[in-house]
Amino acid sequence: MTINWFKYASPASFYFLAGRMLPYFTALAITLLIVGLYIGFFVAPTDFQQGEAYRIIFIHVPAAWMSMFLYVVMAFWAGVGLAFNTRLSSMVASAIAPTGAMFAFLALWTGAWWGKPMWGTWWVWDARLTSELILFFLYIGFMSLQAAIDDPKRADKAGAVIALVGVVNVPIIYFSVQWWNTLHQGASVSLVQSPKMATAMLSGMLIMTLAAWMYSIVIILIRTRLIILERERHTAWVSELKEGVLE
Amino acid sequence: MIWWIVKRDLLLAMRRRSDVLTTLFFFIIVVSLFPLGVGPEPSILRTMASGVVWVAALLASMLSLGRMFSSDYADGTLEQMLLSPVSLAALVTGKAISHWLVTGVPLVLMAPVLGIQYDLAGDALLVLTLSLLLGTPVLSLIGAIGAALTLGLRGGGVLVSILVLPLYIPVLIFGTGAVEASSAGMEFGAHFSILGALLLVSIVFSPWATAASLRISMS
Amino acid sequence: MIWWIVKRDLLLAMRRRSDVLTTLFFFIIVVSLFPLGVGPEPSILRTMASGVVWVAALLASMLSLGRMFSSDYADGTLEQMLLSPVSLAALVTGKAISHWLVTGVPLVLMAPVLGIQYDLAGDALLVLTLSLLLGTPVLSLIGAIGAALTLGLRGGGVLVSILVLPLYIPVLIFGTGAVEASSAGMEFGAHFSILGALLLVSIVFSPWATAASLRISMS
Amino acid sequence: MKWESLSDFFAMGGYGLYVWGSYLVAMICVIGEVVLIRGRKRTLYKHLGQSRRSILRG
Amino acid sequence: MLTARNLECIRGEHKLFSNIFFSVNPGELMFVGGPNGSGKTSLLRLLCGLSSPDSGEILWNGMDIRDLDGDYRGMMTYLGHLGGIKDDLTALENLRISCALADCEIDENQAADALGQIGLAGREMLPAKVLSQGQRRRVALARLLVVQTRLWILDEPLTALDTAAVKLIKEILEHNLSKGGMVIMTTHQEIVMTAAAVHHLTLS
Amino acid sequence: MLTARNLECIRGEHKLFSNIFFSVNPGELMFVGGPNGSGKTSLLRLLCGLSSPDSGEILWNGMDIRDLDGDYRGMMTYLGHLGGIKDDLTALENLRISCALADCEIDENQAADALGQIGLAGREMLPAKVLSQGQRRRVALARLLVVQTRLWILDEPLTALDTAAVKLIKEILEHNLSKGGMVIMTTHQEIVMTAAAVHHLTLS
Ligand code: HEM
Ligand SMILES: Nc1ncnc2c1ncn2[C@@H]1O[C@H](COP(=O)(O)OP(=O)(O)OP(=O)(O)O)[C@@H](O)[C@H]1O
Ligand SMILES: Nc1ncnc2c1ncn2[C@@H]1O[C@H](COP(=O)(O)OP(=O)(O)OP(=O)(O)O)[C@@H](O)[C@H]1O
Ligand SMILES: [Mg+2]
Ligand SMILES: [Mg+2]
Repeated sequence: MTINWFKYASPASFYFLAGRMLPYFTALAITLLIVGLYIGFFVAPTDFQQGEAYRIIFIHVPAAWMSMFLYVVMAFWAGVGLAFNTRLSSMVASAIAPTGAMFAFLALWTGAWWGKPMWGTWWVWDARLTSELILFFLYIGFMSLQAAIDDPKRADKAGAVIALVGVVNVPIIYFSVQWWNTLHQGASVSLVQSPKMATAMLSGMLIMTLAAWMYSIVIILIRTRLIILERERHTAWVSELKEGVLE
Repeated sequence: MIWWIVKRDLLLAMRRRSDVLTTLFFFIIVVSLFPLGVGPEPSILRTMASGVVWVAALLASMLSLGRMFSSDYADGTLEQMLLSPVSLAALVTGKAISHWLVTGVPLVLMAPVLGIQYDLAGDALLVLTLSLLLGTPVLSLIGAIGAALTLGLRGGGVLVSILVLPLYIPVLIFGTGAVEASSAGMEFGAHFSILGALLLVSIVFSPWATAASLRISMS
Repeated sequence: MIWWIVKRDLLLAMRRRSDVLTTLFFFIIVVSLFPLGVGPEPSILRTMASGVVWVAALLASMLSLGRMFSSDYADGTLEQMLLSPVSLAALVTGKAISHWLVTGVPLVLMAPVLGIQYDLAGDALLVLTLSLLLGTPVLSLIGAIGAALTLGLRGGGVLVSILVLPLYIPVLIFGTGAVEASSAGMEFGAHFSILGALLLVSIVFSPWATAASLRISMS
Repeated sequence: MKWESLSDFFAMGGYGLYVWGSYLVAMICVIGEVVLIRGRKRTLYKHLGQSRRSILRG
Repeated sequence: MLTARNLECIRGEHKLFSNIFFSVNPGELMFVGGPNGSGKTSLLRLLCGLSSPDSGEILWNGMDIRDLDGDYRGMMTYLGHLGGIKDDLTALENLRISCALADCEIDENQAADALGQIGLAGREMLPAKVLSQGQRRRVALARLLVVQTRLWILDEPLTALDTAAVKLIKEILEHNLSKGGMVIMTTHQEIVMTAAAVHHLTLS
Repeated sequence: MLTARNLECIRGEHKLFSNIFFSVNPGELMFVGGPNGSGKTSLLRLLCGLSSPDSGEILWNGMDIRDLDGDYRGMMTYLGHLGGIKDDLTALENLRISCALADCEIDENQAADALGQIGLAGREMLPAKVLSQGQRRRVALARLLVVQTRLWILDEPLTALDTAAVKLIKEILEHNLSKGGMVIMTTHQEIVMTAAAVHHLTLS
């Protein structure tokens, strides 16, 4: 069976396709979340170094990973939108940004609340922490720029330029910060790694990561659908939709 | 009338919700830049903290001064303000108040979080925040004079900083002084009294001076 | 053609001689404010020196970004640039060069003097100046992209800082890194190579990205 | 069951504040995002409804 | 009554004009004419107090306008080349705020009425930056429909307007004149208006 | 030859115009008319490539102007509402630089000549900010005297000009037309010009 991908590249078909996919992803996200949390709180053993505090890992690591992954995805779709003038991909990019920023914030927040009991401080200027902070700023920059532009076409393109420039910079930032840090006498504290992670911990973390992923897909699909409606509200198909039920 | 001006400026700020946020993020980013420049040593950072936060607040407040009158000037609204039968000093007070609401208040609210990045203790955080609360309105009021004087001059954005930064220095010194005194376990009430006095003086004199400067710039 | 643009922008800067001076004064004032905020301890100041000078250079360069295109935009010159048969990337390179000449070069020249205020040794001073010489053009080139993207947006001045400051960070880190390595008696050549590489990359990509951004902003 | 009691669960071996502080904020973020999207949807639908009414009127 | 006595205006090394005498009584209209750069705008700015004459005096009912200060400004409306229109505000907000500045607050309905009258019905909620040149001008001119001032000083009010709008403005000015208002205006376009008296002041 | 086929322009929720077809041949003039806000400026900006039509195409000698890019822009001069005049530069510098931007460098004497012809003799060295509205406009228009382009797209070139200047501009345009140039312009003022053919496009 061949699928006509171009069909789904039109906002209208995507709108309906996404609508049909949503329930499955939602169910998946909720299931994974429950399973992940169950493993995290009731199966995974106590860490012999960090005690129960390590349980923050089940949101911290998924959030940190998602924040980085989503930025690349966002830049990719924004770039596709810029290069091929496909409206849908730009809309997806704009839909990703808030969720990515939310995860970046969560990684920062949970990291800080983990750092306080483990390192005795909310924050250190460590390479990983610093580059996560900068990633958060890049998200904020992307969103502020798009928010400041009224014309959606211009907002898409301008956002794409800054997302692409940012994605080039992320590795540069990451390595520069890492190097900057090692030049000093080693930071007074460093990431405490449990020597060998118990399988329950690892699987909990991975399942929570999958849950975060599914959650991102759900939210991004919903947001993309909203953006599609907002932007296409004068087209015939939205008017038809309006006559029926707004589902 | 003051109310109309405040309302209008807030409306303008809200029209771009990002406006308020951006000043705030500027502040956050500047404060976060310093550790990158200076290095991650916590003990050094702690000594710098109040200085960096205060200097960043100064800069954030100063940078937005440009916007205070320039767009009103460019599109002729200011001309109309000068021609308005209402007292110019009142109009100007309105502008200073809205400037503070849009730029100062968010900084005050954000300061504790940034202090944590520099590993400040709870007490010092509180004093830092209070000193900003007393000091930032002074920045807006003094800044208004500078903004009015440099109106329509090319390079005004930088010129204004030369004019106002020297005037900001007392605020900076007493603001950071309070924090340092409290970190050192000393009495910081005197610093606060002086900040309060600066605030009163600027509330009384700045609208008048700003109105005069505006008239000079526009004639 | 690049030459015409550079000439014109320098002429404009010279028409207001204060323009060049003001960026410089801003830089000087920011650098001099810190000792006021942080206190006069020489050893602490020495550790901070390169960080403070570099952050001040970043801010000074960034603050003048607003002027890069906005006046050309407001009076319609930019429209004419877009309509010019000459390649827009060339025009934009001209603008970035003149921005660097007006804001970057004075900072580079001034840096040694300010370093002395912070009690830096001769070697470190030299490295500081060289790092600025390599780094400031990168700031102008990257900044041009931000300036082009935020053209005509309200609150553009602050918006541009949110966009470009995160991108400036590698320059800041390697710039200050070089100075600190040299103070610590270590090899700093690698830092310079990386700054050079950043410069090359931005020379190649920035005009293109800036031109694209201008077309986006103007359409 | 690895927890002795509910209060034991909430204490998290003395790290309750930090663990729950993290999870609570995570929850707020997720709920916040959902609520924001709901709000956006509602305003959009209101807008759409309005424009349909204005078409009917006009 | 607005009276000018022996006005002189020097800009750089050019004497733009000197020995200007005139007076404008209630119901009267004065056209200020002359080629580009002859000093029309400069004269109007003197008359409304935005700058001061190099010699001579400007009297409102016999009193110097500089002494009257706020009282004079409460009596007068000036519209210059620049409209005082904010790009980011909607037409409606622009009008309400510019009226509030002139100390004549109006509510949304009044503002919408005025905009409708001046031909901007349906555009009230658009931000000024997307309006066309002529529409921006209309937003600025809409103020004339709501202010209660007697003396109007208008610098090229008709630029960028289409013929329908020119006609409309003409009617608005004539209405003000018929109520005993005074109008001083410049324009490069020919326009005929009825007034108690029409003065022509030509600078050269 | 400039040809527009089936142009459509949508701004916000308004369709400004659609189904616009025309072509302008060498020596021909086209007036774009219509009330305020009817889309004249928007149309001219499409024609010079500053924005893109929502549908339809614009051809220069049969080729899409977007494909021609720099080649088309080298052939065309656009003057909009904004003059591109820098307040801080003198009239002379302004003219020289705006010409250089259009890739047609001129020296001081040529620039001074052009300014003299357009009625700014003696003001060449004044910074633009002290010039009157009409004088600034003249500085912008002086470019037409020196550029070598064939297609001129002018948005209300006559605003703020006095009658002498209007006549002058008319002659400049007619001279270009007689050489086989093309002119597309908007104006709210009545003006009669001779050309190989005069088209009127009225938007509404
Ligand atoms: C504000 C503070 C923190 C931030 C911004 C932060 C950021 C990050 C980021 C970006 C990652 C993903 C990095 C990668 O996979 O390469 C990560 C992973 C991780 N973080 Fe944090 N972190 C913070 C605090 C902490 C603390 C306090 C701990 C533990 C004591 C911690 C433990 C971990 C662990 C175990 C991983 C997973 C590493 C792996 O398996 O790759 N983090 N964090
Ligand atoms: N500093 C100066 N040096 C020399 N001339 C000056 C200076 N400032 C202004 N001028 C001249 O003063 C005149 C100002 O004219 P003004 O703006 O009043 O003219 P206007 O009659 O309104 O013209 P327009 O019809 O073009 O609007 C101009 O001719 C200008 O060149
Ligand atoms: N975002 C938008 N939403 C709604 N309407 C818009 C938007 N942008 C532009 N418009 C409308 O498009 C039109 C643009 O007109 P344009 O500037 O082309 O007019 P014009 O014919 O040049 O008028 P004028 O004679 O006043 O110069 C205006 O009517 C304006 O209100
Ligand atoms: Mg004039
Ligand atoms: Mg127009």
